[in-house]
Amino acid sequence: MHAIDTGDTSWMLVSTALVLLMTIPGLALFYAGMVRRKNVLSTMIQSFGICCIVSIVWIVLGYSLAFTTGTAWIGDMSRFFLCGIADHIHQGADGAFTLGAGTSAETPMTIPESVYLMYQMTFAIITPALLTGAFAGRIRFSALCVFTILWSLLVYSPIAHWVWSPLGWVAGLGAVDFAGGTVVHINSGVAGLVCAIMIGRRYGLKRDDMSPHNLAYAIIGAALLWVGWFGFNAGSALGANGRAGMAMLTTQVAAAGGGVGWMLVEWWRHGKPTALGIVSGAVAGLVAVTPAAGFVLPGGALVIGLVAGGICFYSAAVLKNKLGYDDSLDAFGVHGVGGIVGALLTGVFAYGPLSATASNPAGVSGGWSQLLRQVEAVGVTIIWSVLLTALIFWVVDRLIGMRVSSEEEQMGLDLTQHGERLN
Amino acid sequence: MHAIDTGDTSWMLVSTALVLLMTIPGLALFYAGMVRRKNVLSTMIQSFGICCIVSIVWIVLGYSLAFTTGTAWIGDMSRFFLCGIADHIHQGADGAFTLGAGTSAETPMTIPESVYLMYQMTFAIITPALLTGAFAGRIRFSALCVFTILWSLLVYSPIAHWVWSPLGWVAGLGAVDFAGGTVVHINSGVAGLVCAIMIGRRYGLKRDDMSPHNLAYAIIGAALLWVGWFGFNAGSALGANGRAGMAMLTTQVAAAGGGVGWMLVEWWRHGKPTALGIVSGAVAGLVAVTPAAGFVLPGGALVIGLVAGGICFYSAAVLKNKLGYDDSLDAFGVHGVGGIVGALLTGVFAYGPLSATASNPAGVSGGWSQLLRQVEAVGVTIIWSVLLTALIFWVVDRLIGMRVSSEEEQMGLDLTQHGERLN
Amino acid sequence: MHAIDTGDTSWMLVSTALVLLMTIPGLALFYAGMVRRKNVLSTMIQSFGICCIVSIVWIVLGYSLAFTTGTAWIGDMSRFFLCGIADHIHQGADGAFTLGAGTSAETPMTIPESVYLMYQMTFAIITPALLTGAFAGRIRFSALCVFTILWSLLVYSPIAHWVWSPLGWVAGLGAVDFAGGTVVHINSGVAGLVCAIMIGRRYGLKRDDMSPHNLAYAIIGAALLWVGWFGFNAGSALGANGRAGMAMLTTQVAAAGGGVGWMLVEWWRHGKPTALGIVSGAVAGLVAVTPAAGFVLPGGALVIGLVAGGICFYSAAVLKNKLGYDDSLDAFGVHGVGGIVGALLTGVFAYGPLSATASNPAGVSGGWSQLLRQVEAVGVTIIWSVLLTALIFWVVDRLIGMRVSSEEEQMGLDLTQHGERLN
Amino acid sequence: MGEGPQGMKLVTAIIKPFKLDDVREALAELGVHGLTVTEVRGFGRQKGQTEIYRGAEYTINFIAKIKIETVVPDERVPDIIHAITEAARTGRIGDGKIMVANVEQMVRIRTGETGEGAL
Amino acid sequence: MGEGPQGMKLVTAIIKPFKLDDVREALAELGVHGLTVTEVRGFGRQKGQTEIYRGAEYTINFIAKIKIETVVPDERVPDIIHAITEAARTGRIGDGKIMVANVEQMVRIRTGETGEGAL
Amino acid sequence: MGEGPQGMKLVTAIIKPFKLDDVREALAELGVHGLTVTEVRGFGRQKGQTEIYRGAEYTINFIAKIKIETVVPDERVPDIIHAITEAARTGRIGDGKIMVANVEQMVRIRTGETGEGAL
Ligand SMILES: Nc1ncnc2c1ncn2[C@@H]1O[C@H](COP(=O)(O)OP(=O)(O)O)[C@@H](O)[C@H]1O
Ligand SMILES: Nc1ncnc2c1ncn2[C@@H]1O[C@H](COP(=O)(O)OP(=O)(O)O)[C@@H](O)[C@H]1O
Ligand SMILES: Nc1ncnc2c1ncn2[C@@H]1O[C@H](COP(=O)(O)OP(=O)(O)O)[C@@H](O)[C@H]1O
Repeated sequence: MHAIDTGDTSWMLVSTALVLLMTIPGLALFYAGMVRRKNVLSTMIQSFGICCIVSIVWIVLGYSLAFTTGTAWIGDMSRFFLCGIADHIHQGADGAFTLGAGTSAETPMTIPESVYLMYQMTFAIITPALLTGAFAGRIRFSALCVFTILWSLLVYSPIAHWVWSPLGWVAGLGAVDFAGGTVVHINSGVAGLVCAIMIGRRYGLKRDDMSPHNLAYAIIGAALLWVGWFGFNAGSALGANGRAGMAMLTTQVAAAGGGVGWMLVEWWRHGKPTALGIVSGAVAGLVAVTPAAGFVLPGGALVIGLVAGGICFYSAAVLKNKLGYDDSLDAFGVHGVGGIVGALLTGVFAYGPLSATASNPAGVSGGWSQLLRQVEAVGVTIIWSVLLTALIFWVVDRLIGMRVSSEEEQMGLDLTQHGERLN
Repeated sequence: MHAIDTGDTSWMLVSTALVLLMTIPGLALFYAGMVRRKNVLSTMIQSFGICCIVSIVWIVLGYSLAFTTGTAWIGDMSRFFLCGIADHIHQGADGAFTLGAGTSAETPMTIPESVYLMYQMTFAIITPALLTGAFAGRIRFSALCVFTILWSLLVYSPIAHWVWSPLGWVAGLGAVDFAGGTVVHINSGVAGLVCAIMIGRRYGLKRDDMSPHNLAYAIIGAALLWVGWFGFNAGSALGANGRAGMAMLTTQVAAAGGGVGWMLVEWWRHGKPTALGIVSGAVAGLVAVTPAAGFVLPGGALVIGLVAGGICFYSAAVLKNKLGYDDSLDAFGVHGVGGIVGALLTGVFAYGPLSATASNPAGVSGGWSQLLRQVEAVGVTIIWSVLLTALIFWVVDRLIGMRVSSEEEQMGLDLTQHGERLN
Repeated sequence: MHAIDTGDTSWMLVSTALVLLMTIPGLALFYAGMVRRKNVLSTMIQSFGICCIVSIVWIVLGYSLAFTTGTAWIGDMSRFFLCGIADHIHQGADGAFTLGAGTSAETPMTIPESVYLMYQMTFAIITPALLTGAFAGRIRFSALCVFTILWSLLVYSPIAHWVWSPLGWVAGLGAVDFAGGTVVHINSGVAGLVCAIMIGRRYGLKRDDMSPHNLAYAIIGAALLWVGWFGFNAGSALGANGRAGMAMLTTQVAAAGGGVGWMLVEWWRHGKPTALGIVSGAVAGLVAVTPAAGFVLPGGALVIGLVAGGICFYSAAVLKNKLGYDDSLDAFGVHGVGGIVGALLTGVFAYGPLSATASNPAGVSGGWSQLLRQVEAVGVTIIWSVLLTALIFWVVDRLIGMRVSSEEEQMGLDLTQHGERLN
Repeated sequence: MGEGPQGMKLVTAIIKPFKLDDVREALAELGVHGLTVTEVRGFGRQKGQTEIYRGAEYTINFIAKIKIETVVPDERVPDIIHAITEAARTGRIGDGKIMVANVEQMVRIRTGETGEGAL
Repeated sequence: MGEGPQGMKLVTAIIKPFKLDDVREALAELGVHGLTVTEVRGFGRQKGQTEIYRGAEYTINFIAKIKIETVVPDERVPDIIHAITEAARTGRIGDGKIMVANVEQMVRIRTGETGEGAL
Repeated sequence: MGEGPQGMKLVTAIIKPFKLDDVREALAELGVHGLTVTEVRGFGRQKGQTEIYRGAEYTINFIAKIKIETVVPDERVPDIIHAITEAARTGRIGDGKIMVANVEQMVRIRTGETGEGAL
């Protein structure tokens, strides 16, 4: 077992903290700022509660399913309840982890396994938390807890294994996903769409004033998402190296591009750029650059950001209204669509030397063939996510009921689900 | 003097920032969210003001008392006003620090002394800030300033020396405290209890509506505490190493366990899990894992979290009401009780190989004898903290008066102590 | 090309995140908390929008102008659109960057160029964002966008080149500026003063109640500025080394000194220390220590903080009223004045061994001659900033109109510039 | 003074907040052109739910309500009472009250019109 | 219209905010079953304290007050005025006012009851 | 009951928020010593601007207004209406309304004074 690198380990510890910051309080604020006053606390505590629940699910089973060697389809149970995690610790020091150790595709790292699994845990946390935007304001809290456990194990962990395990079958297709465009964003976005459709529209939609209660929260939340995304993307380099540097740079540029893109479209279409629009665009840019961050150059990232900002404006502002589903906070409109845009453009803008590794010295370069592979990976993710999410939703709805009663919805989730209120 | 390690130094610089983030704005928000509207600003500025004051106290005297070699009871004055801190700096580069240099128990590090003392400063800041939760809504600001200076020098620094200096007499008892369960949490919690009793109950308690003004702030604050706690606990490994990785992992798991623990008890007892309950439970889990973080495995951490979440529910929600003191924001109920739970369970779950060092190759393992040592350390901390806190409170109360007048209390501290108000 | 150091790179990645955190959400909150309810969102989105815009400006042209070799006056265009930034990347790894490579004054680093340019980008972002405090509540958003682009290219980039490029002519004068006292704070503060005068006073000043809408936001913002400032100052050591450690320590001490300084003056003058005063003082201390952070000892930092806290109280609270300009949120009063205080006191307290380098083994020591050099640098910055800012303001005012109509101002910028409102 | 030919009444209704949109629509259908809404808190037979924060019980004596005020011509009062009653009723305790009081004069600030012309 | 046998009055009290609980209790003891509370700001003889933010002085012209409105039968008015006066008085400037006005009709939305039965 | 020698009226004005300071000053010049201000939302001829959040249009039916209430002696009413009308007028739709109603009794809580002495 080789030694860890303290610099790389330092950066991955920080990246873990940054990705956690994205969910709590980042996403909690981003979402809570967009709901009505009566749902502010419940919206925040959904992200927080998911953070608690998934942490436990992850150490018990989720990590084993996703990242132990196993087969191309799913991990084995060798890290059930993290057994064996401390085997190599000697006087507080740990050796470096190798993903898929012993297989032909093993990926040696320079950080301990404890750090790798903690970092991955934060990804497992944010994915179902993103999803909650789709059914904001009408979900029963108890049902959400059960749904989250099942969804994490049956949807998130398998897809993570397929895409990120060196043995995973989607990875084998040749598609690339730097930091989770498919696993996190498309996955949660598409699952959100399914949930939004199955749970139905909010009571009073199109009639009542459902304007956001406190956009200041949404802006703070978006800002923390942005900052935390450095951990998400530059952290996915798994070390403090040149790829991390480029990933941070492309992340910044795409976020900026997304903000400017949405702003310009809105200015042109509605005569005014809104604050919510600018921050939504930045988030869309961040989503879209996620699969691309370590593989593209800053110029490509700028294009990805601008395009994502523009397209997500349409999906959130136009498409949703046309199709009539109520994806309340645009989990699909921003994360699903933005993720798809990014995954595909990664296949266009990928720059070989950046993505090259010892085992693949040419790296991945943009072009038709890579684009096709990206389409495949996106398709696979969507199919699995749609089917399993629908199934889980159906089961939990039968067992507990996913949606609160109409009167509870009108009184607000804060009061009815938690017995609390903003003063 | 040996060279520093840049990776370790990097992580410790970050950890310092993270622990500062816990106090401002983390704790400031956590506490401010639970008070009434008229006390929001004053509650926040108490944490902020303490941050300013203790920073100065620390460099003038506090650090010297706590971390210079001195005797088993107290440091000497050799770093008064940090004199000599730059002696080893050469062209901007500094050597690595050795705690207790020259003694038989010297602890060599891989970071400069400036970083070590800054990191420790953030601990010295948060401890009196935590205490303010006990007398929220009725303390005079001027008295708080004076109290803080005295308390930091007479309570915090001595206990820190006893427990963390390699020569300290409590350390010599064989008790272990990874990141400050006794020094920070039990200490501030118990001192808070003393203050709550001595200052008396809030005007109108049990009659007026004292429900929290803005729980959204409390949730954000708890989230920032959680993120910052990575610096607190994983930073206490003093480097970016395997122990830091495990400490971050156990911290996360215990926080999650605490949140789930409190939630379940509340669900069962009151029929609804509250947002405030879930975040309080997470904080309780974080408190409890603090002494244990680098010494226990994830499974042990989960138990510590769940137990702390459940017990702190009882201490904050049941015990306090029964005994009738007004520990307004549960400084004792969460930090005191959670700290005691954690310190004792550390003696149960400690895992030898994790805590082993070159000088103690067997490490500390859980069991009856270790549990006894933990009880001793907890007892010593409580006794000193109670006696000295009571003395300091009494003196300052004589000199300045700790409590505002009843009319000032009813008008609110924002207006009467600072001439400001939330609009 | 030599190899990067992972520890240094890790710290610089983090520092970048921390400085971004200063602007969004730190500064956004700090400023938004001080305006009236009707301008909260617009104030926040100004910082956020500037973050988007300057990111793009920086990669297109700004970075080239500031940090490529060029002449003593301005960089060349060799990094236009960051072309060539990935030239040295091999299998995702990058070599270490040398600033001014090939010249006699070249400055070798231990981090990749991508990281250096991202870090510098965050400085380029915060500088125009700070400036917005001067014309809060009456600026047209479209005009602000155009103004920002021009100002970044014509004011920020040139001054950054003069002071920080090893070939820059101001650097050649022998003045030192550790982390941006002149380039960032004096520059934005003075430009803010020019804008405040040219745009005129707010409608209803001295008659209407313009008291801050939500000082809780201002306190949170100040706290995040403080935490983020560790990246700003300790990050300016460009590595995780002894200088970074000392810079973090002096930053903390000066912030604390500033908070206490302002608090004491206010207590003495108005009988009460305000929350806004304490946090403003801390920010003033942070501003003032910026040029000094890596060059002075903690004692000097404490004096710098205390003095800055006191003087900025006078400039914001007394001087502004006397002179009658409406620098609404004291961009000049805190950043301009604080920056000048700090730049001059750097010339007093600089300690040779700290600032020594291989090429300048004696380092810079405080004294009359150094003070004079500091005065020169401050003077040069002020002159350029005043002249060019006035010119840009005038041009944009002609083209678009910098100020909203009186009715728009009375209705508030949220509604009139963005069509949104806080609920 | 008093009730001349153009007598006007102030109708004040205290209702449950989520009924606001229903009531506004019902009144608009009756041709009521203006009304003013205030967020109030009510104390009455309906008791607030007990909220528990960290085990401390707070009986919330005051429940969020909406007050609607509209000035209308004398003769419209019965219709309006009827319309509000229909739209705001849930049949459960706490549905609220309607009060009628006399208004002696009404002025439209913009034009200076008075009486019913000001409505 | 007008004052029939079941005459009712609207008693409105503007008080200091921290006196709300005292006044509510005093009224409850008198058997007043319902009241409606509004957060208002008052301008009167009591001047707001001057607040100083970064040296800028703001005279706060408007001071936070609470408005209590309760409709009661004619004959209860004197008692109620007395009770409010007692409970809300601090003896210092700014204690507030009580106003009485006539209410012509009152309806309970839930049941449609009118007059005193609606109280 | 009714209008005795010391008849008082409650003048209520609904105005645009940014006119509050102007109206307060105008009334102070007339010697009005006290008034009470409430933040309300108005529905009337002036339609709210349509706000668009992420493409979803919300017609804001209710527009922020300020309600000013002041009790004054009978004979001051015309002057006061005039002063408010002047100060609050912008000439554009939505300037608001003034209503006058009768007040039967007024008490100053601090002293127990009644009638005009309580103003
Ligand atoms: N006498 C009263 N005067 C003024 N407001 C009242 C009065 N009684 C009730 N209200 C208001 O009406 C609301 C509903 O009254 P409540 O007694 O709870 O139920 P209900 O309307 O079904 O009788 C109260 O919350 C309060 O705001
Ligand atoms: N003429 C009035 N009309 C309406 N409200 C008034 C009037 N005078 C005073 N008030 C209200 O009563 C409050 C207290 O009045 P103030 O003159 O300050 O003291 P006091 O009640 O002791 O005479 C004011 O803040 C205002 O809300
Ligand atoms: N009949 C009414 N009763 C009570 N308030 C009214 C009435 N009509 C209008 N208002 C109030 O006056 C405000 C302005 O009225 P509006 O019809 O918009 O314009 P204008 O005052 O120019 O006629 C409304 O927003 C509402 O608050």
